[in-house]
Amino acid sequence: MLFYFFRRLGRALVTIVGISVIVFVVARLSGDPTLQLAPEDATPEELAQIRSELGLDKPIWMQYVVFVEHVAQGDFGTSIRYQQPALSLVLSVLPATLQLGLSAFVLSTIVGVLLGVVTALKRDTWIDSGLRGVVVVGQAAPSFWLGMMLILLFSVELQWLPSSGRMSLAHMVLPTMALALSSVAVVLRLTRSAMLETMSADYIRFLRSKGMSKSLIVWKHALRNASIPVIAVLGLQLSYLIGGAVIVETVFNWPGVGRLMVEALNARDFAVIQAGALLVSFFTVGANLLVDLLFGLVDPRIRYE
Amino acid sequence: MSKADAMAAKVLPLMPEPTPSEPLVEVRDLRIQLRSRDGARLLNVVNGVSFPLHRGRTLGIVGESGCGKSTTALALMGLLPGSARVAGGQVQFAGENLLAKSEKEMRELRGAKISMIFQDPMVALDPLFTIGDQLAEPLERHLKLSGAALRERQVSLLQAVSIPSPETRLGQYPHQMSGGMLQRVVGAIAIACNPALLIADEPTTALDPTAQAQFLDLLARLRDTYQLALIVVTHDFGVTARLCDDVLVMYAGSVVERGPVREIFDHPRHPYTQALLAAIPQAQEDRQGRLRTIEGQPPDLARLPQGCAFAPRCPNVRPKCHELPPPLREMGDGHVASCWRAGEV
Amino acid sequence: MTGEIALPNRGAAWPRVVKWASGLQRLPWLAILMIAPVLIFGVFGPWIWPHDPALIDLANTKQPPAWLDGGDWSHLLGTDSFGRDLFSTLIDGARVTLIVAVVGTLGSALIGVTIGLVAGFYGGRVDALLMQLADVKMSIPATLLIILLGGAIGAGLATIVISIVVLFWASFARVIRGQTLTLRERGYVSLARVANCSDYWIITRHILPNLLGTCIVLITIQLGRAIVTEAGISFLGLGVQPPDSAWGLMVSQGRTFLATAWWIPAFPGLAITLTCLGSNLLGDWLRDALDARASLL
Amino acid sequence: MTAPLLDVVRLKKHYPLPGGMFRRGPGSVVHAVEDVSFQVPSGGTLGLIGESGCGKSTTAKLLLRLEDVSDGAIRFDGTEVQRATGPQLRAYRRNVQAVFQDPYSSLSPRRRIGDAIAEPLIAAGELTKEQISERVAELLRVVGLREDAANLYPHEFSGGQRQRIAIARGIALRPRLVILDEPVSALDVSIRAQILNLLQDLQERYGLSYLLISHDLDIVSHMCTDVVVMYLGRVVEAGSMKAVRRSPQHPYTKALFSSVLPAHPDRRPERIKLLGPLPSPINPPSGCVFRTRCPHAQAICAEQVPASVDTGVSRAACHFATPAAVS
Repeated sequence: MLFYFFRRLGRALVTIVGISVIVFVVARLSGDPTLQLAPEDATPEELAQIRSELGLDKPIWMQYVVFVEHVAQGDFGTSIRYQQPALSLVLSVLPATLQLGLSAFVLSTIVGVLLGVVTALKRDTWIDSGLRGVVVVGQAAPSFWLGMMLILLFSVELQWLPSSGRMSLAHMVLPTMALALSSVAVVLRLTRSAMLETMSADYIRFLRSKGMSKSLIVWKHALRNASIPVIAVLGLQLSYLIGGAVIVETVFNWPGVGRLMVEALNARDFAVIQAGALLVSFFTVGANLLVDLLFGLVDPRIRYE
Repeated sequence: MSKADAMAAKVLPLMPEPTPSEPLVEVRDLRIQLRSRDGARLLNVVNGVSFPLHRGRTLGIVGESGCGKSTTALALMGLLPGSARVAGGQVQFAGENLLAKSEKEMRELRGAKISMIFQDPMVALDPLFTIGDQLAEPLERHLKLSGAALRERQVSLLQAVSIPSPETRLGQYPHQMSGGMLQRVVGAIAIACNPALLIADEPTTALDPTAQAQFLDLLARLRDTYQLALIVVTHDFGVTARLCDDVLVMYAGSVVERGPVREIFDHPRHPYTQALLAAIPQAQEDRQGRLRTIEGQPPDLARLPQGCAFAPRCPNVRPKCHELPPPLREMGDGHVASCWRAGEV
Repeated sequence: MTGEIALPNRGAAWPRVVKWASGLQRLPWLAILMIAPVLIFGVFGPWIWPHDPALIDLANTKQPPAWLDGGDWSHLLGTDSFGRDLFSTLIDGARVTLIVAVVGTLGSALIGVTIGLVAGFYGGRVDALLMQLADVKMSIPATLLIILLGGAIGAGLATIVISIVVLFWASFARVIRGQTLTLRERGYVSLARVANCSDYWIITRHILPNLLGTCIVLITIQLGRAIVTEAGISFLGLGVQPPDSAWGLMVSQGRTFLATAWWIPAFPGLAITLTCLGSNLLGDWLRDALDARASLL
Repeated sequence: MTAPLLDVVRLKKHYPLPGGMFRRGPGSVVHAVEDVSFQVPSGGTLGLIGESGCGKSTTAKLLLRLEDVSDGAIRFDGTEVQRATGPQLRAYRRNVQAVFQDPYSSLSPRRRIGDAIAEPLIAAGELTKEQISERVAELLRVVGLREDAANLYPHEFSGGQRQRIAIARGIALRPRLVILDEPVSALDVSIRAQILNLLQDLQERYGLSYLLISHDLDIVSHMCTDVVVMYLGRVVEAGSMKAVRRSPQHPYTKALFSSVLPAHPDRRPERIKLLGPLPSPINPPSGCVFRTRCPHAQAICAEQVPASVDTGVSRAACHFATPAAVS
């Protein structure tokens, strides 16, 4: 287990390095930041001055090393727009995004797994086809449009729930729903097919030949086995939901990383974009590592690897 | 009697000797239909199987893939797949017809009075639970054991199937054990509640030769110790020679021949049985000729001929064979065969 | 030598027409019905639209759909804030949507399948490197990657296509790699090696034909996802710019009117949903159909 | 005595254990094949027997050059081929073909039977199209199928028929050696005999040599002139089939043959029981690898690797095998 964990940790570190390279390279693709910083009437000498201050006159790999050094010290650059360290800007809104993303994650996992089991057990009945029908529509709809339609129904027409801001628990309901629905669909479909597969496994037949009750077979044995492929995609789902949160935030005026980044994008405030992308990605990698540990807890074959 | 036997006999008290005249199991004219994959047709996968079985005796059901031998076994357990249904017949077990029982009643019997062992031990156990967990399940459910009594029984069961250091093994997972060892664990689970009938479906096909021989020895020992009625489903006549008292040969869903094992080996009456026996390369003899073969292909249940199902491949076929399916006829000494020419040989 | 063995019966000869008709009945009509509009609109838009989509009519802004009070049948789905016919702009927007989805998906399929095939077939370090790259990609949330790319190369059609390729290649690569790994272990691949066949021969004759079904299913499903992704990119303002039109952009622009003229964002979103739904259903149907065939093989 | 067709000398295959940058220390290798030597006589059939995990299938892969050899030599007709590449490897593979266990995996589901059989002929590039299709038709006839089978797809055939097709393909190039890896294990009893007979017919007709890998002692006894018994990656006994079966010398061989199922209920043999579980090929026991399960193991067995001794019956790697009296 320890061996397995360290191997996963190693992989996660490599992934983090990979992310930093990609973010660095893409940010450099965006062109010369000197022009943005310099006054419009700057002379070539002044430009060169700024450039060497920023380290842009060094070879690209040196720039990367400098970039990593800074990031390691918590220096993600300064926002041109707010004249503040990008890190503190992102950190101030990160909890809001994580709150939205994680609550959608928990909701979609629980609902998806439960409905997946139900549809598998009631295979080919109207419950099965009905639930899958609803969910398949949910999967196809873009989350931001879904969010708008929820606002239209619950805020504009019925006036049950608030449509924007982050003041109370009620504010969370609509954005969480808009975000979670497509993920519910993925988890449901996966759980359903995994359940169907495990229910036809030989060990299930052997359990039946031992006279075990159906509920014990389903909830103790089948579900636990079916959870393995589901756990395998949870990391991906989390990454997807955190990313999705960024868009849904815009619809609900949710004060999170997404809104910050869209504003930064419009203002071409690269330090903020870079910091946001890096921090959220690091968080995803960390969450994936936790999922890997969960794997080890469920599956003894991994524990004893 | 080995040490393991003595140990097992201590924990599992012997059932009272059954009255020898009454068979424990009596299957009468069992018929099973299977919906074809496109759902359009019903195939007769088991076509009138009958046999009696006493406690302490072993019946071998022999045939090639698709002959209906495994389906027959599953029907006895009440574990037919959803696409199959019993179309007729009776399965009398200790005086009751199992086919008339509800799923709930069957659940009380399964694992307690009737148990089953499946082909591949590597996939018969849930990979996520320890051997101990899976061995405890039937004990908790049927015998309501717990605590120290449960533990003691678990250990003695593993000893009964000759698994060394049982205490350690109880805490291990299936992937930590070899196939032969796992099949013995499966055997321990099957006999956990002291059943009267044990059905083994190709129990050694997935095992290596030495593990296979060991497991067959074990089955024979368990049968003798607990006076089990044992049904062994197999494609291999060697298994029946090693283990069985009676043999039932199936072809295309029907019984072609049934009788005491020596009768079947020494005087096979049905040409299919004869050919199967002759097609086995015999390690014991020194023979460098060609093997006898059965020409043609295995039968297609959806396109069975009108008469004898074996007629298209039979070396001594007669016109009559193509017209009417032959009935099972008594050949003496409990030996029956379904061949129009069985009396001639 | 043994005698000749009879060959299998190839099944009763059904009259061709009956077979054709029963095959037709089993097609996924619902899915086809959902996808057909985007294809027809995208290709034949200018011949179909009832009004010029760019025609501004400030006298008739925010006119509701025909079946509501104040609606009128000349504007089936109503008009937008500039009085443009919503149905016509929807038809116009289908073109961009279609181009982007098809080019983006095919591009990512080409790259992803190649990478997956190479990684799965050759294994070893190449495989480890490529799969690590896929891992890195999967760890960066999609929206952030889009924003990064959009920030780097600016808004526009190219951004959408590049984003879709960057986002989608890894899912192709993973699935294809997994299948290639299994196919590589098949007996016929080993036998082909023993028969002195080249890698090129083995890949083209043994691996690719067996991957074709998976590729078709994946492309169909990803096509729907590409349309939703396009909508997201346009929604962030990184897609096509007005006066060009795309469905995602229409939803984004209509957001302001959610309370006053809900149909402006609702219908483009519905179009996106239906198209994506159609491609999902078609993909599922194809998978089942190919699975059924595979189980026969 | 004529030179053997295939001469395998101290063949080794070690697999490193999988692991990333946190690989456990050196020495973590699976000893899949260790010092395996044997010869396939020209025109004869050598049986390679042993239980799962004994390395017999890995040996087949090494001989077919599907896996790289870690050490040792493979000599085919006097030429070393264990590292051959390019034209040398092509020439070797022209003479050595294979038939595998699973007839469902041996044929690509999307290629016609004719194409599958023609594949080795096309790759050899010696025949014209017409010649190839003629040869395919002839091969189909030879294995007992109709010529028009060439236009059908694999799913239209049963397992036994597919194995016939696999055999036709295996002999398409008129190889001198065919490696048969469990060729009938997946087949029903009645079909098994058909295929075994076909293999024997073809051997006589074309003067083929076979290397037959099987766990089924009945089949090996029936088919083979010579036998090699493997255990945990090593050869424990090798000799002529008849002699080894009549009086096996190595305790493992004895146990193996005593586990053969009886051919008649009155002939239930005296069984020799093995102790304990099969050891791991990662940390094989010191000295004799069989000692942990051997009923006769002594102190010396843990200390020294037993040399292969000529017992007069066979060559057995056991400290207690009695050498043949020098005549």
